[in-house]
Amino acid sequence: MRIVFKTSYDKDIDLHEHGWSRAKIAVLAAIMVLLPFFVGEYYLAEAANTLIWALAGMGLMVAVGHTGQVSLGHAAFLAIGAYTDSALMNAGLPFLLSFPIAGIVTGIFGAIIAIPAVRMSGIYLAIATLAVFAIVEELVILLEPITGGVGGIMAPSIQIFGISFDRYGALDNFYWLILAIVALVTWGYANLMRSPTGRSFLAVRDSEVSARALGINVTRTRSLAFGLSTGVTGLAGALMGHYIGFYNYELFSIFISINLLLVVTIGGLGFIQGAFLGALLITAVPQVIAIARDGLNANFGIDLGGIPGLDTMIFAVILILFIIFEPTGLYGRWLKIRTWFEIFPLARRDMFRRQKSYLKTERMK
Amino acid sequence: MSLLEVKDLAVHFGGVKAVDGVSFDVSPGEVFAIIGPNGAGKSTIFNLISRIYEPTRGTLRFDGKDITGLKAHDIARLGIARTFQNIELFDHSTVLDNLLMGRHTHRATNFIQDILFLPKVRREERAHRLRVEEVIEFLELEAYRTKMIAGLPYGVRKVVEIGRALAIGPKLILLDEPASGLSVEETQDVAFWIEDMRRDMGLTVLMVEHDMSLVNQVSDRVLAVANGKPLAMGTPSEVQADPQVQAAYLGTAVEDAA
Amino acid sequence: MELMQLVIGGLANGCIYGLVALGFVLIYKASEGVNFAQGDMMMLGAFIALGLGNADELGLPFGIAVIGAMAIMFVLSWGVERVVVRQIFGQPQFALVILTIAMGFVFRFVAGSIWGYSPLVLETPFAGQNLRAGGIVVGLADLVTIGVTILLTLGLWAFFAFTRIGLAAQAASQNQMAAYIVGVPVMRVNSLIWGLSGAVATVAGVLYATKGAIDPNIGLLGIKAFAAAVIGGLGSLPGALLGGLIIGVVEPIAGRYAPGELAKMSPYIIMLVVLVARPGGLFAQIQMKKV
Amino acid sequence: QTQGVTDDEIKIGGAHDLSGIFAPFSVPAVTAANLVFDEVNANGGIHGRKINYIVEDHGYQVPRAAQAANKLINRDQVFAMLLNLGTPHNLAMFQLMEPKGIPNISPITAARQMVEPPAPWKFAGTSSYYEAIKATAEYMVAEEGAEKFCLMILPTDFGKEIEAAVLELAEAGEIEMGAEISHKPDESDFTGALGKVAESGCDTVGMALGVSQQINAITTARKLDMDVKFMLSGAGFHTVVAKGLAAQGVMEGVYAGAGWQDLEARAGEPEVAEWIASYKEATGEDLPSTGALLGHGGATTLVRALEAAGPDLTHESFIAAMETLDYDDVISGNHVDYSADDHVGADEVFVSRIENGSWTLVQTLE
Amino acid sequence: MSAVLSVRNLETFYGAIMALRGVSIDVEEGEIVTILGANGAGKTTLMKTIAGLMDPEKGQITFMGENIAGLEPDRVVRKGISLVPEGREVFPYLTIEENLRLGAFTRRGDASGDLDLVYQYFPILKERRKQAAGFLSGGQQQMLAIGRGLMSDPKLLMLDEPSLGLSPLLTQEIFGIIARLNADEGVTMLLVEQNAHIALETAHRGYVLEMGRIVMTGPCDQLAASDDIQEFYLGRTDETERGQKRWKRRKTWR
Ligand SMILES: Nc1ncnc2c1ncn2[C@@H]1O[C@H](COP(=O)(O)OP(=O)(O)OP(=O)(O)O)[C@@H](O)[C@H]1O
Ligand SMILES: Nc1ncnc2c1ncn2[C@@H]1O[C@H](COP(=O)(O)OP(=O)(O)OP(=O)(O)O)[C@@H](O)[C@H]1O
Ligand SMILES: [Mg+2]
Ligand SMILES: [Mg+2]
Repeated sequence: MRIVFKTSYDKDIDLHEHGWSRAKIAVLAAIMVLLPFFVGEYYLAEAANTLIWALAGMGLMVAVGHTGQVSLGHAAFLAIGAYTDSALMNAGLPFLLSFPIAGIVTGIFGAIIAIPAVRMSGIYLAIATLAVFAIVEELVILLEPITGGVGGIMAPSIQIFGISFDRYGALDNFYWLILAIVALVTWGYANLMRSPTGRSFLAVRDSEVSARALGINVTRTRSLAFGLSTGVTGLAGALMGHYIGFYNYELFSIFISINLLLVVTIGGLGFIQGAFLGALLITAVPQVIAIARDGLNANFGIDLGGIPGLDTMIFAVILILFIIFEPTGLYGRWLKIRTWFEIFPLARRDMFRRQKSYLKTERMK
Repeated sequence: MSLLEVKDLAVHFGGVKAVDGVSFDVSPGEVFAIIGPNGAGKSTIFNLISRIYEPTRGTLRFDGKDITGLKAHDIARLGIARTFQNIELFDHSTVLDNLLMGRHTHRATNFIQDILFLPKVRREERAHRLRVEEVIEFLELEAYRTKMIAGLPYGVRKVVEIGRALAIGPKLILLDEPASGLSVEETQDVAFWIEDMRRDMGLTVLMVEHDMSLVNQVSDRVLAVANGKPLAMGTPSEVQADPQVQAAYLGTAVEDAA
Repeated sequence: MELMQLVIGGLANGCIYGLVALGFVLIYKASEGVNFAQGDMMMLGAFIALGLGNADELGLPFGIAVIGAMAIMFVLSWGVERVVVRQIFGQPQFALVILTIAMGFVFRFVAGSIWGYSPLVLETPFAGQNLRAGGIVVGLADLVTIGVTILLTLGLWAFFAFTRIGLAAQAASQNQMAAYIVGVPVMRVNSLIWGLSGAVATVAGVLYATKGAIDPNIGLLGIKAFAAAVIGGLGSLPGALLGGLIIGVVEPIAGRYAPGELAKMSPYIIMLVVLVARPGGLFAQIQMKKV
Repeated sequence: QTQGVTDDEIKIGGAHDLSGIFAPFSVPAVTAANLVFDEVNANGGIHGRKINYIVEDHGYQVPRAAQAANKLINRDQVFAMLLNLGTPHNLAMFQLMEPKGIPNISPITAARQMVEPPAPWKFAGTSSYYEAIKATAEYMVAEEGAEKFCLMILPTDFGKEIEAAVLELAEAGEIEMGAEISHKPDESDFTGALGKVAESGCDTVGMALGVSQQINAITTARKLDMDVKFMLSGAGFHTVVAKGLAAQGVMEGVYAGAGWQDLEARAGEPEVAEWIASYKEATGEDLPSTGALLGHGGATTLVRALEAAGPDLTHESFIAAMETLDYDDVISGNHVDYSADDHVGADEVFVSRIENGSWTLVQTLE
Repeated sequence: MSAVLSVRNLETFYGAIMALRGVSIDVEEGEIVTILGANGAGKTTLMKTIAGLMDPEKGQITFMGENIAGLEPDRVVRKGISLVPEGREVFPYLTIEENLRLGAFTRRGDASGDLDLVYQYFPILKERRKQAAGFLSGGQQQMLAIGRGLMSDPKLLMLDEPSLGLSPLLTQEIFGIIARLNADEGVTMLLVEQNAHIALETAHRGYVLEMGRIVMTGPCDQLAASDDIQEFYLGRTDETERGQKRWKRRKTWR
């Protein structure tokens, strides 16, 4: 059992409560940085992919997890980020400029959309964003000179100061680039959540009336949150474009929006860590299933490859079992496991048994 | 000069005249109580002052300024804080965070500074914490500092809500039934807190309350309303002596309760 | 005249959206949850009807096949609630969203495994039968669709407005705990509503199948139907139908008169406009919280 | 040693849509391909090597296709890819295939990018939609007196290919262009679009919609008594289109152009009958669908090329062997021949028309 | 007399938090029993556990000789227990009349007589019967919750802070109704109330619950006479100035 003595307010304000958790992050970061030296191309590319999804997940998390704005349209913002970045690079801008600009453009677009949408909540907002998605999809097809229309475009190769960061030419560098971006965004996100802005997001999520009574401008806060959310998603979109290399509007389908929603909810709504765990789940589990299926075939001669859709079905069943087992998400489960170990000898076996719980209408905020 | 001036305030919801021509003034440093039967329009008056409802007619002036045209989120900045009858806390945050959210009007950093967590943000955070700790100490909430609201008993939540309003650092605080659901002992604490707010913090208090012993104990003046209309105004004892008030509101309990 | 033709076709199509939307509303009204597998339940219902009715399958008469499919889907959906959905009772609504998205995959797999992934045509007695009146052609299937939709909407509306269980279901959606303490068996009511929505989905699926072929992915229609339900005001049955009809009618009219891509965008533009103007949908129930 | 080749095994990969909207193509294709491989493996494999076909499902999502390619190429180290579905999906996967020269055999997309710009490792099974439609449209001009074309298409690769073909004819002055209408995959009412068609006075509609949408649209046109002909691509050259509402006869006179022939008319041929029987045994389906034809064709090509490449199997020897292939595919009813400067297997285009609820071949164009 | 409700060694948890630590109480036929306790003592938890809204970890709950621990809440209602919950849990989008009719959900016969009775108790509810309950004032919602509880014609009525937010006049009326129902119709009651004065006046017997444990029990007049009760629940009238209350007296049962 660990007891933390807090001797100054800084202890609460700091990102890490104690040296131990700081050390854990440092070890994790070191492993991530050194990864290219240990694993082959397959795993490295998957790691890069997972990081991109985590980035997009963090984007959506700001909206869904922290301000309670459900979006079914985040694929549209991925698209805007990707196309803006590519267009700017094709226009001659270096990645170091085009990338942040892509994020800002997407963010501003999102923030503007959020203003008329401010009075919507929950499902209504989700459908409004779905409509935005459908419209953006058409626009992408229409803006053929920039987007390549239906045919699609090739993502330009990334060069920074003459060094190649190309996904297919220099995977190591590309991976490190993504890692650095993700680390930076994570740090900024964590900062946000320990500052007044982050608190105002939570306030708007839990009770709009109270937030107003405390002087929080709900419209502005929600619009800011949505703008930040879409901005980060736009960054992820730009990276996804570079990662895939060639894409058209079909890359950014409604399924991507749904997958992102899975990332944040399965990961754990309202936790930054949740975005990472969720991304890991959505990218790694299907691969694990596929590898396990190959293994069955190779070792036992059980060939399941011939059953169409089985992989997807198994993935769906895992999701179902998971959500039944832990409706609060992966991170919630992790917290419980951690608590159990922290208070180890004192833990009761059924300490985390769910007490019956009941829902009330959420139509009134 | 009065701090809050309410003139001929009215609001109608469809056929229901929830508030119908109420006027009163609250002087600085005063504890002013509104009493009245259930559904008399007391909470609605609060909602009008905090600009959640649009008045059908009438004006509201605070500190000499007309606030009738302001938005709900502008009210806190002027120095008006409130609590809610049904408790409206941020359920998925800790007590500490709830109180810190009360400091929103005092924030001096923008979101970019927040994201970068510049030293200024840290300085500001420390200052907010200091203020909030004072509130925590005042309301004796130390034991609950890092507890989630969702798991707290009713009485504690009521107190946290008062704390959140105090964290705003207001001039005027509106308390909607601060003692409902509290035991006698806890009600006593509330009485002391109101006294201290007025005496030590220089606050003006506008309160809706059904517990007449608390009203008697702390308030300078009382307004009784019924059916959205004013019934009587004066010192607690004057108002309680009013036969209309007795009939509509107090019943025969006046003697036992006091 | 042409406009009339467009409107009638649109109404029939909108009725199908409306029917799927009814399923969403049913479950929403009983639990405020959104069943993202509703479209897939429609698909499954259509396939079961096909399995019972088509000549090269069981070959039962059409009416019996449809009723049988409704019954099977009722039991199936009811069972799904009992076995799966119930496990997350009282958990945040998001859990249901994820759960039903995943269930959709399973339903598609089941249908694909049984009936294959290639499109199949459901044999119906109305196929190719058209009625003509004053230059307007109306498919018999369209008429049946409109009629059935009106009947079902009325029936379900009456169920919620006048029956004890209907009222109890609404109560349960607004406050599960309070519903329990007045003695509403909330979970059992939920199962029943799920069963009903399975049966309604079957009707929608059968009527949808009259328009073309079905394959395990037709459930995608559910997304648009869901949007229709939402712009109608998710808690309202007539609203769902109206939402469906709006989308249904806008589509062909925009397809006819709006230029190019605008035609494709128009249902979504209408959705946005409706939601901006009425953030709780057309038949919004009270939104503001009384404090 | 070339990747994916051991003494007793050849690993082949494929990224398909086994659970998404294009499952109607991928699923039968994979089934048919596996039937071919099962038979080959049962007979001892090719030069002693068994074929291990590793099948991935991308559900028509590009990111999952990229993941599948990463797994197949970098982890499983497959020798070649077979029957990959989807244009953007294929193009995304090309990025990994190109540096390693992984052969891409008979992808299920008839986009021209599958062989253009030319590369040694790119092989297409049949002619592109573009060529098929162009030939079909020319046929319709010549034989059916088609003068004015309208288009009803999805904004996908096959929609665009059809558009390009028809537009090219229009530019050449052979036909006139009417309304061009773009649709969404979830549309289910075409009255409005058909109104546009009627207004612009087209006599022929080139159509590239989902299978069920096509049935729906054509039925609606018949209901409205519109006198127009419909021309579909290979994606619409599907048994269900002919059979579906056969009883009502509404589908009569619908044309389709594709790089293979419909099976039904040839079901009597012994080899075809045998295949249909074995397919039925495996799947329970009476008539293999379009996807099955493509899958069977692609797998056969692969097997033949592997045989021709000899025991010393490398990418070079394989590609060289591919370029020598020249045979009649009895099942698809087409002639397959590759060469160094022709990486399209079957170059013919078969124009078929629905008659009495069956596709009937009306012309074969080279 | 026989115990209608008897609770033995009840333990209830919220996840890791133990809210009830072995509570045993008895409620006899025809009696009004009140439970006093400070904030967070576990009164609401006890009520909810009896009603089946929460699962006890250990212990028995016997109602009319039947064990009802762990039963689904709707079954408990059918057995004749009705709960008026803390904090006015009404159905906000349903009309007042619908709310009340739902109160009689488990009853077979005609409940319109009781509906009239509730309207007679709370005329304002009748006036507003076609309005959505969500817009009622706090006190009006409380009336509605109580009215709904009465509609089920229970054998045992559990009231969790019924006077919450009610005007003094209505508080008296409510307790008048409680006493009358008990006397005339023999309804057994379990009552949690912060207004200890009126609770002790109305009830026959009382328990004191602290930190999830029963620390004191007895007939109400005896309880009312106890120093601790006077100090903590009745509020001695002589100590109203803060100066005199800088220190707190410790409860002797701790
Ligand atoms: N938003 C609203 N829509 C409709 N009616 C409303 C609304 N807000 C308040 N009312 C009505 O106005 C009247 C006054 O309500 P209010 O909440 O102000 O009463 P109150 O005096 O605070 O009563 P209580 O002591 O019970 O809290 C009530 O009859 C209520 O139904
Ligand atoms: N949802 C919850 N999660 C965790 N702990 C809870 C939860 N609800 C209540 N508790 C804890 O259980 C204990 C008992 O709470 P309960 O609500 O039963 O008290 P009470 O006696 O009814 O108090 P009050 O007088 O405020 O209504 C409290 O200490 C509280 O902190
Ligand atoms: Mg009030
Ligand atoms: Mg309580």
